[in-house]
Formats: sequence, structure tokens, C-alpha cells
Amino acid sequence: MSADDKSARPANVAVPVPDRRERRRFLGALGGLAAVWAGASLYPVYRFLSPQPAPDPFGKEGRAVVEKISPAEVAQNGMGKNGGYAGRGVIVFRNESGELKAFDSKCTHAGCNVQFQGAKLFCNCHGGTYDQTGKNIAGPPPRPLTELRVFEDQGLLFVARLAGPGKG
Amino acid sequence: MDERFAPVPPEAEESLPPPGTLVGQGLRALLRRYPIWPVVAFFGKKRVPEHRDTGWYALGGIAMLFFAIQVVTGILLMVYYRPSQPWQSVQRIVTEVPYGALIRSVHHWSANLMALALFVHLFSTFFMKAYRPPRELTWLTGLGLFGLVLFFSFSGYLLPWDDLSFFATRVGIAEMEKAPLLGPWMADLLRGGADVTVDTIGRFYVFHVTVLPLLVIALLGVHLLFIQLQGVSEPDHFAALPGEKKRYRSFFGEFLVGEIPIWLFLWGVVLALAAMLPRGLALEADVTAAAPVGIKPEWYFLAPYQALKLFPGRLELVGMAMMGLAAGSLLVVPFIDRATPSDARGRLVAWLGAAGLVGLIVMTVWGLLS
Amino acid sequence: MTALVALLAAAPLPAPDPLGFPAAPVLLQGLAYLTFTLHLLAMNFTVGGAVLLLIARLRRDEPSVHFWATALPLGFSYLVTLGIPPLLFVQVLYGQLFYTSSVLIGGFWILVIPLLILAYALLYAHKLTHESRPRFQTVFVAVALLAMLFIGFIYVNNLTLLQTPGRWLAKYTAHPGGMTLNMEEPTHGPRYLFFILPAFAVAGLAFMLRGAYLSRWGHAEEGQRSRRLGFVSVVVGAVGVFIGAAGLLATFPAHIRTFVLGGGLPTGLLTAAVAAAVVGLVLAFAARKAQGLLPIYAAILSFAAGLACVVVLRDQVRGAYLAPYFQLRDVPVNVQYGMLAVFGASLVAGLGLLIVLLVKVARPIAAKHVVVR
Amino acid sequence: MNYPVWNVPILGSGLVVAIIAIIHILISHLAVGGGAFLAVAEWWASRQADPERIRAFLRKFVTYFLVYTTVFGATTGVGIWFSIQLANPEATSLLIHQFVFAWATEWVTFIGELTVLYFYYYGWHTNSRRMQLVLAILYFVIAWFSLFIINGILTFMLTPGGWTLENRDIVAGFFNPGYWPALFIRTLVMLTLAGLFGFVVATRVDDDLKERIIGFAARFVVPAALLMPLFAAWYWFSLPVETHTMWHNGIVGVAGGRLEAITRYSWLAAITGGLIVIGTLIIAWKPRATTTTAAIALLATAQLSMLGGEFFREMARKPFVIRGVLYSNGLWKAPSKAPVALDQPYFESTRWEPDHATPGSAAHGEWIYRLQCASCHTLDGYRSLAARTAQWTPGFGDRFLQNLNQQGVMPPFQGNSQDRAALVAYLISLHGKPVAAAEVEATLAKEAKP
Repeated sequence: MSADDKSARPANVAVPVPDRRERRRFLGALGGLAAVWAGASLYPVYRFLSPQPAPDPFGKEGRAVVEKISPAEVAQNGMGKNGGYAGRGVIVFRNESGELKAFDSKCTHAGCNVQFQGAKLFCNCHGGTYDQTGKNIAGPPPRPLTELRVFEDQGLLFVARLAGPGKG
Repeated sequence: MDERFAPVPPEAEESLPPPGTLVGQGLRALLRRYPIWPVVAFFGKKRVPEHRDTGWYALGGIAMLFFAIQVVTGILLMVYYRPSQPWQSVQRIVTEVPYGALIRSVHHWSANLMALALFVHLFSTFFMKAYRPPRELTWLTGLGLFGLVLFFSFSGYLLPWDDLSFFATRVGIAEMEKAPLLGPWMADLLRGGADVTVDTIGRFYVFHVTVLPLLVIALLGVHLLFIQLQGVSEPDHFAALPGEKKRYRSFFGEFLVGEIPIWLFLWGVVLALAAMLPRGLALEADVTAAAPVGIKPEWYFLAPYQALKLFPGRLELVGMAMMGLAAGSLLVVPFIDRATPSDARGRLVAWLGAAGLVGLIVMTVWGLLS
Repeated sequence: MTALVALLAAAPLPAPDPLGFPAAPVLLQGLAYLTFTLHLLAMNFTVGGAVLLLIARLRRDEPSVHFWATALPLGFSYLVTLGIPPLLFVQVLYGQLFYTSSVLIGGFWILVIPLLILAYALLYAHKLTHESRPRFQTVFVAVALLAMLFIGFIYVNNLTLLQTPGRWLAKYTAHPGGMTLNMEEPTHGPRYLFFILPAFAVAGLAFMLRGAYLSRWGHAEEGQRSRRLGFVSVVVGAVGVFIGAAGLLATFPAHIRTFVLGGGLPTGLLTAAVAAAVVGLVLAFAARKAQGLLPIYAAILSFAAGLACVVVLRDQVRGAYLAPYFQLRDVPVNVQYGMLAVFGASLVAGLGLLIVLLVKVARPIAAKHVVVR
Repeated sequence: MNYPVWNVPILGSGLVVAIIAIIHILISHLAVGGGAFLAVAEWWASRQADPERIRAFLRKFVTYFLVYTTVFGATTGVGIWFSIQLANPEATSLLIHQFVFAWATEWVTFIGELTVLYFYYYGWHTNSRRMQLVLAILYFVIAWFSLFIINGILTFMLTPGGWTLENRDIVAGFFNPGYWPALFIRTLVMLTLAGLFGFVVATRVDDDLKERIIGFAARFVVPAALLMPLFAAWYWFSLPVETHTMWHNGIVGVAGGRLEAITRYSWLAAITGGLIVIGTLIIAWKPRATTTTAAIALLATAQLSMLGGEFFREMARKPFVIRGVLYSNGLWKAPSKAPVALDQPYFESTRWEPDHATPGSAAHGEWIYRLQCASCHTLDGYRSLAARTAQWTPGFGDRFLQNLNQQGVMPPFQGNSQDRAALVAYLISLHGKPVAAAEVEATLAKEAKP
């Protein structure tokens, strides 16, 4: 159906054969709407797959027990060790001034667990280096390590958030 | 024209969207690079005869729809399922993971509807006599697919490791064990031991998520290819029509598109069933406790279960043999009933099939009620 | 009397709704009477019509078949729709009793709905196929008729159970699912006949009206036949009603019979109903021969008036049955003036629209569908 | 307990209501939307070069429409009313006494739309085209007004707004917070259904006309596809906060996948709603490939969507039938504020137990089930109690009944400790191991000691 045919008809009478271009526009718009509806109905799948918020590692009491390190292993100045808490890595050591320190051992660069090497905390993956205050002093790490509050209670070591609650 | 590109086949030009549009341009670019037009033309040839039984042709596609739902929901469930902690991980899915209960229920209901669709597909092709030469292998691959799907259901049923699934699997394999010769050997192989244990889950899980899907996809490909090559079978009353009275619809352009609203509806039915009748999770399987009251196999295994009850004690073997014979007769039917148009033997086969179907339904309903 | 007191103590009588009546009971009763009378007319028209259709089919009387085929689905739809308001007002007035009796026969009460659908669908199936594909149409009509008759029977059960709370507890204990009817009611049979048999009269009058219009539009022969056939049906219906009424009076408990026959309003209503029926019969006899529309319309009005008297009397009798248990005047009245006004206005608007449509377009439509081609 | 409870095995009385209602709701919405379709199509036909062919289609449309909406619509409408009387007499009574004149007005619209439709249908060959157009518009307006009325009563049950038993403020109850969004949602649904019904009828005419009609009918789906999310959101925010909580709790499974039904139904409605849009797209894209079966399948998909929506609405009210006023099992909220009343021996407050239900007997527990639970729960069918109590111990059951209303989806238990023991014994006995109430009480006493 050409444009001439159309103009030959009285203006107020529509053409029996549907206008192709109008039809395509309509289908396009409807297709867009259908895509939006279909997309929205995938939301449950998205929620199914999206991770649930991780539980607070320090729990209700605000503290977590340190695994694989006993108080005796950090009794002397300069002693320290890699251990774990709530499914994460931790480094606990006693510095030269006799202070007990703890850092979450996850490297701020790419997430490897750094190793306690006495004076420094060293990451074997890309050579990131931190000093005993957790400050990044060499290699790729962009930020200092996360420091934790550490204390002994009834023969066990516990860590807590620096500023958080938790008996200690 | 750059000679690295081939021209667009003229017959393709007719059915492509105008070159001005994005899709039209893209498809032409594709055709100039890869000579896929013969493949498209090959699939485009498929057509569906139009007669009073055309509706039955939709069943295969419907079963495939449910299979697709199974693949997607199955993959989703695998994200959280742990064969080492079967019950605990399913419980986590249904009580902790957002919409986990919904997705599991969809998987459950779609499995049931797939089995139902296949039953109908099997019997409709049987009564339309689509198994006759030259389509024997299409029929056999179809039967193979049906068997695989039943094994799918059987293996999937064990995975939640609750009371029901444990006893159902134990009973199912015990029946298999009674088969002469290979029975005990196969049962041990399936169970991974003398009894159903967590080890059995490992095996069933591997079957359920890798072996069976691969087999189904391969066999389904062959099944569909056979149909594509030979065309859809025509029942006698249609084949007898004079040529000018035979009417066809193109398969992909018309028949399949016309089916889409039906698929949408059936997908809605699955959702509605999942919403109204969510699949529950019974207590974790306790291998020491008594089987729960009123335990029964799923409906698609009910008919043999109920039929076996008719053969008490030693006679059970006779019953199993008879059922084996009935199932086996489906395998040989294309080689017995060969005449087109149907002859006396063909009619007899149809009547026997009808009797079998009635028996199946009666046994299933009886099993449901008892 | 002591037996009655004991009965009262045992009867589990629900309390009336805490909201009270939304209008004076008299008004609600009046609306119920009016709409119930209309409902009965539509019901009698449809049920009676189905019987006449069945007879016409058996006699291969094509013009009658055509008329009833078209008319019955219409009659049925008004029978259903006009059934709503009386049930609505009964629920306002006697809700706590009506709901209870409905629950007690719940299994059958809900059966009314599928039966309605079945009957309605069959009447339409008959209308749409009786010319092009005649096969089982007689069966359609027969099944539809049976369904309608059974619905009427369920109604009679419910409304008699409503007024006999003494039977409730035993019924509920035995059938918590409500798969039971009120079969121990002695007035059942006559009461049922009394409501069903007027169907012949109403359907007959409708057929006579058709005849009157046919004669007027120049189809003298078919018009004459239609009036003659219709009159036979009217006579059957009238006689049936009198038999039913006599049976009802005979089976009533003594105190109810005294209530009806002992003078006052009930006796007046009874007398008026009988008089109206007799007058209607005479008028119908006149309309059988006479040309013109006046006699037949007068006969219809007279019968309708008689029916209205029966409707009022029926409610009075219910009040007498219920007197020991419940009185309408015990329920507080909180009049909803605004809503009453809205309802009144909608009613006026509806009637106005109906009149406009009747004047503007009804005649050619009726002429097209009533006259046989 | 004012009224006896109708005990329907397997289905339960609630599902009987639902089955009838779901059928009715589809048809009643179609009955209104179809009016709009007729009116617009009459006008459209008059602007086409071949109006007579379009009108021949319309004649077909209105024949199917008339039979379908009257035979299945009007009757199931009465059916809903019958079934709610049986399933919940207390609530029905309250609604009837509050809204009787609203219903009476709605009845006037019923008679009106029926009559106008008959004049339209039977006057097909005798009325002028102008009159037909007027009648079609009139039909739509009257039918829509019936929605306007019933919508007030329906939304009242979920969000009674400023209405209370004491003030009986009918305007506040009628134009309640949920009224307007629900009205708009239902209007969109009506238009959609009219379009889908148009598809069905269009598959019964010649191919070239079929293509045009489908193109025309597809337009009726667009308003809903576009605006439904908007009005659904408005509706959502009109709902009480308890409903929101219930919905959020339902995202993860609760109690073995039973309590989160509301969430699942909302998704059923939404996803099948999307399927309708997709199906419309497919049908509009390939009108000639559309079969009658396919068009009916899409209409049936709409039925599923409405099932989801209406079940959502019903679930959103839990545990009430009239929110904040009357519980689903006929218990009034007001007296339950004073816990004393609930602690009395149960049979003192009900009239419907038989004499032989002596305390502690098996019948005691059974009759408590019948009168308090059976309006929602069957024994082993829909919302099966046997399944829900499969893992009960006496101690757990007793605690559960004491805290019955804590989860926000059940009414409080009525009765004293003896009643609880009787019910727990009855429910545990459902699993093939009969237990006497006295044993339950003994177990409880033993557990209480340490």
C-alpha cells in the first residue's frame, strides 16, 4: 500500500490494511514494556543469588575467640603468630614495648593473608609490607591493616573491634 | 563488493527484515560472512499437518519447556545444595535463602508436569501411530528420553535426604534388586553399597546434575534431528486426503509461535502450583526410625507400585516380569505394527495400548486413593 | 409448654448482628416483599416456561419452541438477578437465623450454584443450537428443568429450617459438613408445590400475552392459538395453587394454622390472595377470547397481586414460627439515611432508564423476536 | 462462637469460596471491560472503510460475551455470596448490615447492565447504529459503577480506615485507604481482559480481519502494561504495616514454606502479569499464527494472575476477615483484648458443641478443631493440619497454641489449658498414634516440674 493510495481515501476513513510503520512502532513499544516486565520478574532470582549480609564476626557479645594462638605463644615481647577468628585470619603479637597487638591479616591490596615475620608483616603474594603498627610501608598495599583489640580472658585470647564493646 | 564476503542468498532476501533496520543489517552481515542460510532453510522446511489432532503435536514442545525450567531452576538450586550436607543445605534453601522455597517448589512442580507431559506425548504419538516405519528410531529415542526423565525424577527425589526420599529410594532400589541376573549387581552399583547411605547421594547427585542432563540433551538432539529430517508424521486420516486438501502450517513461523502463549500459560501454572502447594521438607532421614505413615511413591511410579501389591509373596517376581513385558512391548511395537494405512494388527495394537493406558490410570488412581 | 421451654434452652440461637438494622424493619420488609414477588414471577415464568417448552418440543410445536427458546434464558437471568434483593433483605432481617440454617445444609446450599450454572448454560445451549444442530435439545431442557426444581427444593429446605431452631444442634452434630436437608419438616411437600405450581399460571399468562400481541400485530391465527394454550396452563396452575394451599394449611402445626385462619391480617391476606387468584382466573378466561391487551394485563396484575399477598403472608407465618425465639423489634435500628437516599436515587434512575428504553427501542425488538418468521 | 462452622473435607470452606470467586472475578472484570471494548469498537467500526465486517465480528464478540458473562458471571457472583455465608457467616452478617444499601444499589446496576445489554444484543438488527453506540457506552458506565460499589466493600475488609464498630462511619469505611488504588487497578485489569477476550473471538474470523482486530484489541492491554506498577505501588503503600512485615518475612521460607504464601502470591500475580504482556506482544506480532487455543491460554494466564492478586489480598488480611475487627474464624477482636475472656473453658462461650463432648474426651478435641480451626484448616487437604502438626510433641503443641497469635497470621486460641490439651491430643492422634488428652496433660505437668 503506497502513500498515494492512502491519500486518495477520505481523511476520516482508516485504511483496512494496517499501517506497517505504525504497527512496527506499536510492536516496538510493546516489546519494550514486555522486556521491562520480564526483567522485573527475574528479581526473585536476583535475590536468590545475591549474597546475604555476612554475620557480624564479633557476634552479640562484641568479641570473637582467637584460634590457633594460645596466650603462652605471645607471652614474650617480640613473639607473634598467625591465627584465626570467626573464619578470618588474624596476626597477634607482643611488640617490643610489651603491648599485645592484633591485626586482621587480610592484606589491603588483594586480600592475601599477610605473614607475621617479627619486625614486619609481609605479604607473600605481591610483597606488600607493613610495620608493627599495621602501617603499609612498602609494596602495593594502599592502606594500613585493620587493627583489632586483643585481650585475654580465662586462658583464651579474644579479639574485638578497636572501639567496639566486649569485655576485656 | 569486497570478495572476502559472499552475497546474501536471494531467497534469504525475501524473508529478512528490510536492510535499513538494525536487525536486517546485522543478519545480512552475518550471512555474508558465514554460509548458514542452508541450515536456516533446512529448519524452515519443517511443517505441521493441520487436522483434528494437531493439538497433540504441541506436547513434545511442552515437555521441553518444562525441561528448560528444570535446567534453570536446577542450576539455581545447585548454587546452595551441598551433597555432603544434603538435608541441611536444602533446609537452608527453604528457610534462609531469599525465594529459595519458591524456586525449589517450581523445580518440584515442573518436574511433575514434565513427567505428565511426557506421558501424554508418549500415548498421543502411540495412538497417532507415529512410531511406524520409517520412524522406528524416533520412537525409540523418545522412549529413551522418557526413561531418562524417570531416572531424573528418581535420582532427584533422594537429594533432599528427608524421611520420604530415603525410604522411597530404598524401596525403589530394593525392587530393582529383585530382578534376576543383573538386579543385585545394579542395585549395589546404584547405592554404592549394600544400603542407601550418604554415599548414594554422591552417586545420585552426579547422575542428576551431570550424566543425565548430558544424556538427555544428546538424545533429545537426535530425536529432534530425526523429526526434522523426516518431517512430522501424518496420521492415516490425513495421509488419505487428496493432495490439494492437505493443509500445513510452517513449524517455526506459525506453529511454534502459536504455541508460545500456551507455554506462557503453563509456566504460570507451574508458578501457581508452587505458590499454592509449596513443596515441604520432612524431617531429616533417620535410617533407624520407622517409615512415616502413609508413605507412597510419587504418582508417576504409583501404577507399578500398586500393581505389585496384587502379587503377594513369591508371586511378586511374576508381577515384575509382567510389567517388564508391558514396558518392553513399547520397545518392539514399531517392529510389530508396520502397516500404513493401519491394518487389523495395527488396530489390535491400538486396542492393547488403550487397555494399557486404562490400566495405568486405574492403577494410579487406585494407588492415590488407597 | 414445658417442652417448649426445654427446647428453647437447648436451641443454640446466634445473637443478631451487633450493627442492628440499617433502616426500620418495615421498610426492609416492604422491599423484601416487593422484590421477592418480582423474583417469584420471574421464577414461575422460567420454570413454567421450561415445562411448556418441553411439552412444545414433544408436540413438535415449532412456534412455541422458538418463543420459549428465546424467552427462557432471558427469564432465567432476571430470575437470578431478582433473587438477589429478597435474599439481601432477609439476611438483614433474619441474618443470624438464615446463616445458621444455610450452614447446616451447607453441602446442598452451595450445590445451588453449580445447578444454576448448569440450568442456565443448558437453556442457552438450547437457544443457540435448537435450529441449526438439533440433537439432544429435549434432554437439555429436561435436565435444566430438573436442576431448577431441585434448587427450589433446596430453598424450601433452608427457609423451613430457618424457622425451626429446635432441630439445629442435632443436625449439626450429625453433619458438620452440611450434607443434609430438612426432610423432617411436615409442610415440605405442600409448601414446595405451593411455590412451584403457580409456574403454570405465570408461564401461561406470559404465553397469553404473547398471543395478545401477535393478534394485535396481525398474526390472528397464531395469536389465538397462543392465548388458548396459555389459558390451559393458567387453569392448571390456579388449580394447583389451591391444592397446595389446602395441603399447607392441613400440615401446619396447630398454632400456626390458628394464626393463619384466626382472623386479623393473616386471614385478610389469605382471603385477598384467593380473591385475586379467582379474579385473575376470570380475567384470563376473558382474555382467552377477547382481542386487545387490557384483559390480559389486568389478569397478570391480579395474579401478581395475589402472589404479593402470599409473599406477605409467608413472612407473617415465619414471624409466628419464630415468635418464641426472636422478634424483629428486639434489634436496635441505626438508620443509614445517606445510603437509603443513594439507593432510592439509583432505583429512580434505573426505572427512568428502563422506561426510556422501553419507549424508544423495545417495540421493534419485541416484534422481531416474538413474531415467528 | 455464634455460628456453626461449615466443615468441608479436603478443600476447606475457604477454598470453596476461592474457587467460585476466582472464576467470578475474571468474568466480572471482563464484563465491565467488554463494555468499553464494545463502545470503542462501535466507534472504530464507523470510521473504517468496511464497518459491516467489523460489526459482524462484534456480533460474534457480543454473543460469546453475553453468554459467558451472564451464565458464568452472574451465577458465580451469587455463588460468592452463598459461599461466604457458609464460610464466614459472622463477617457476611457484618458486611450486609453495614453495606446493605450499597449492595442494593449495586443490584440496581446489575439489573441495569443486564437490561441494557439485552437491548443492545436483541436490538442488533432493529436499533440505529447511534443507539447501539449509546447503549454500549451506557452499559460500560453502569457496569463500571457496579465495580465502584463493590470495590468499597472489598477494600473495606482489608483496610477499614476510620471505620469502627462503634462509629459505623460508612463513608470512612467505603472510601478507605485502599479504595482508590484498588479501583484503578481493577479498571486496568478490566481493559486488559477485554483485549484478551477480543483475541479469542478474533481467532474465529477470517485471516485479514483477524489481523486488524488483534491489532485493535492489543491496545487494550497497553494501559495496564504501562500503569499497573504505579497503581500497584500505591496500593502497596496503602496496606497496613503488618501486611508489609508478613510479606518481608515471606521472602525466606517460614515454617517449612507455609506462612509465606502472601509473598509467593504477589509474585504469581506479578510474573503472570508480565506473561500477559509478553503473550500480547507475541499475538500482536504474529496475529495469523494465533490459534483459539493460544488466545484462550493467554486469557487463562490472566486467570492465574488474578488468582495471585486475589489470594494476595485475602492473605494480606490475615488473621482477620475484617482487619482489626473480626478474626477469620469468627472470633471478635474486641473481647480478645481482655485475655480473661479467652482463658475460659471454650465450650462455655460456644453454642455448637454436642453434649457428649465431655472434657478430655476425644470428641472434646475434635469439636474444638471443628469450631475454632476448620474455617481455615482441613485435616488432610488444603492447609492440612495433619501436615502442619506432623512434628508436634505435647509440649511444643501446647506452647504453640499458647502463642498462636504471635506470628501474626493466626487468631489467638480460645480456651483453657484443658482445652489446649484436648486439641493437642486430637492433632497428635491424627498421625496414627492415638493419644488421650490426659496423657498430654501428664506430659506437660512432667515437663513443667524441672
